[in-house]
Amino acid sequence: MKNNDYKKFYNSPEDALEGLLFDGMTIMSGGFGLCGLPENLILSLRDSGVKNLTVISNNAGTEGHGLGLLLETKQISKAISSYVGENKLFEKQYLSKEIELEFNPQGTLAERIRAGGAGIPAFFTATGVGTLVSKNKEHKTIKGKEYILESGLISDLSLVKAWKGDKAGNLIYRKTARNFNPVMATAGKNTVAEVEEICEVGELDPDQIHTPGIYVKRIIKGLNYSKAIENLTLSED
Amino acid sequence: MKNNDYKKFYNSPEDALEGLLFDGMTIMSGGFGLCGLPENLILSLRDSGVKNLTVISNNAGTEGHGLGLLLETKQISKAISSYVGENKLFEKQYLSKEIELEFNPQGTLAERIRAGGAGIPAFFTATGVGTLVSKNKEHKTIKGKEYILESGLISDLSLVKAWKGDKAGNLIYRKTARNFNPVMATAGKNTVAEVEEICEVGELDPDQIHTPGIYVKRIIKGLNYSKAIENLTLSED
Amino acid sequence: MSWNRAEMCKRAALELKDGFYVNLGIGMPTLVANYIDKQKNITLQSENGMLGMGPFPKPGMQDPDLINAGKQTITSLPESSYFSSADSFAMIRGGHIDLSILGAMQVSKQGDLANWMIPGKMVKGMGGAMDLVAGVKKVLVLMDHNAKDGSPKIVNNCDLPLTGKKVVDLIITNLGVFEINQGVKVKEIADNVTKESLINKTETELLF
Amino acid sequence: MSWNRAEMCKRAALELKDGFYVNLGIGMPTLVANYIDKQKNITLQSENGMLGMGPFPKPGMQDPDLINAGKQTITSLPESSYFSSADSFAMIRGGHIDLSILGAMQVSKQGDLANWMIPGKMVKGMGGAMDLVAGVKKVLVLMDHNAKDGSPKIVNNCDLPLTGKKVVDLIITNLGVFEINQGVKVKEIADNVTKESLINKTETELLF
Repeated sequence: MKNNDYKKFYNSPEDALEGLLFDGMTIMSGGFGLCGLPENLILSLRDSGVKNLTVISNNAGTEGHGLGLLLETKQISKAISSYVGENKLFEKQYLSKEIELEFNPQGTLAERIRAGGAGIPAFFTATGVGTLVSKNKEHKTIKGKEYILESGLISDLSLVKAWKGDKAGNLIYRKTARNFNPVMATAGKNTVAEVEEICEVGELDPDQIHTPGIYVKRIIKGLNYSKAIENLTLSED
Repeated sequence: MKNNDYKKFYNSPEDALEGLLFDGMTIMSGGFGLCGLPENLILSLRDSGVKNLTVISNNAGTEGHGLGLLLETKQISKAISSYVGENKLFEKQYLSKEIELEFNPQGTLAERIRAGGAGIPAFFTATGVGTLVSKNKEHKTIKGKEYILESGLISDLSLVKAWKGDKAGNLIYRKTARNFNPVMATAGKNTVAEVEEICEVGELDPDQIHTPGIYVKRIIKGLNYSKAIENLTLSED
Repeated sequence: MSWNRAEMCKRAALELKDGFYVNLGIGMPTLVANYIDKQKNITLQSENGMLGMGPFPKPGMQDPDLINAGKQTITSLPESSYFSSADSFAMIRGGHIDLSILGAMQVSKQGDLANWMIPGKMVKGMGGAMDLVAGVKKVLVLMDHNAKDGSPKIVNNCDLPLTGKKVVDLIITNLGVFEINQGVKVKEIADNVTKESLINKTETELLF
Repeated sequence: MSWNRAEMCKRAALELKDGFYVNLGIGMPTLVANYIDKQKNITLQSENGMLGMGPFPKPGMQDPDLINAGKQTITSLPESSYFSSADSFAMIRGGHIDLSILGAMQVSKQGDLANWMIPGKMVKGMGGAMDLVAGVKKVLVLMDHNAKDGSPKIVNNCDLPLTGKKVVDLIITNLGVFEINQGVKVKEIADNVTKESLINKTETELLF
């Protein structure tokens, strides 16, 4: 039989990030709001002290959660996001020009990341035509409709969170905690994943794997998930 | 509770294609080789007598299987494929100019279909640069590398085959029979699916659905799958 | 007199046809879900990666892995499916969603929409709004007819930065229903609202 | 004397490094799988939508839903995963596959590859070859040094239509191993092959 040691399983987030960090790097971080965040890896990223980061993430976390942790330590110098409404600290650092901000429409952001991972340097989309987003971008009329050219995005390091993963790096996500994680996994020069349940190779159904192991360089079992709820809304019945 | 009758489940392939066919239309047909073919729908398409079809499919079937059936009846006037090597009848009709043929690199074909379904009219790719494929296509140098512009593809009707499906149109594929089926499902103005097992709504795990029901207009349970093997290869041990 | 929020949502819900796949924006549009006719088969999409969105959970049944685009806890339904953000916006951009209902700051007579930023104020981001208006088959704006200071929100030209150009199909306000079709056409007027007051409260010309 | 097919495949297998994800083309490249060092962790990709391709099935164990890109029946392994053709070529185009081994009709000194059509003959199609050579990190050509009529296949310029331009990194033939690096550099010569005969059988200049 073939050698099945993928050398991808690490014992701690610190070990998993070892050698992959440098000042000024670009990091993608999965999650939507506080849902599906790589909590352990973000904590470890904070503790590493790496700085001057460009962070690509749909949101900027909240105070005390997600990327909010890296704002407190002023490790982020630029953010590429679609919505940062829930973070006062972000607002403060933005207004004081400590942070540069690039807003992308959420679907354009997701597709730019997908394109980056798929080797597509640029694609046309109707999203943002006639708005500030289209400024300085190439326009093209195709079959009578106007589009703008958007570029693919890649990262030096992508941090993703899945529900289950095996030691070959295969990942399965749960419910809406999937969100940006699978595309970010494809778009990292290196991708590190954290999972709630680590499995032996062969335990996952190959038809159900959302992220094939090829995209995951290192994997850890995450601990102590806070899984904070940003907006608890209950039925009144 | 909400109304859960999606009105998508049809009793036969004939019923499922009723009203969706017209001469000169463009049809996408899933499958790779003879694997994952919408066998029942192709038979019904043949029997409908609709003609002058443009067919987008990775391969052209073999004699007696897949799109080979539509070649016998001369219903296809143009094919967009990546490889048609296994079909002598195709060769004959091509050489006698009865069929027009457009070859696409397999990955470009898959991505053009994905783009069509995703509302992306065109994208840049390095595939085919410096080859016949790049002829008359827009070239662009991005970060020092040359790319060509490829357009999105959509169909009037996509025929796909899945393993399991529910009456809301949600689909799950099996092993490598998945291939082109999921992207073609997204790129049809109408998509009809056939499945080996039809389920009631709620029987499929929502984390494991490959094609969400929104992409499937009609669904049938297929019968008498031949599932021919094109190249039976066995281990010698 | 005019329609209250419940009446506005009820009127908007009538635009949801049997078999529709619908995306409801954050805020008042989310409330439209409460008024959907149970005889109709309507599937709600949430752009963070879900089709078949169910109601808010009962106390204790919330799941942090299951939220909508407004980050609210929600539930699933038997027909639900989950997918990535890229797949979700492929669905939106590809024109597979029948209807999107969004709020607005301004809508122009050409159907231009402004709903994401006010110059000089902190910008929170456009989220998925630009993708929705560019991709969804039909865009319905649900908003108060006038801003808090009384200024009209249906205007000749938006002076706020746009979310999309020529994207709005229908507007429902507390004063009526308006179709964008070579100008702003009045389809319905709310109870006890006069034609004259409607004209006074609208910047652009209304076609009756 | 020169290497036979088994020896060529064995030599090619040495290029598969521990941890590599590899795509093997149809024909002789497929046979390289038989010579992979079991001490190494190598994962084979099949472009029709599979990672972790296993050996051919034992009689009676074939599954029509499980084939490779050559339409041969295959098996899965514990680490296998399946995905769509679009996702498969996203993986290939995105540069995630470490090595692809392909056959060839001609390779030029610049690394241009011709392996999909002969003008005047029926064209079967390029399949996934153009995508593989454009996307995979390293491209290895495995072919006979000369065509059946004796004509050289390592040439100054390909006269057959190209599959890709400047895409080949390494060539393994029955006569040796050649690196494309500002010309064709001889890395190894097969047993009992003379430098002179190698030069005679190659159109382009060889760098020793």
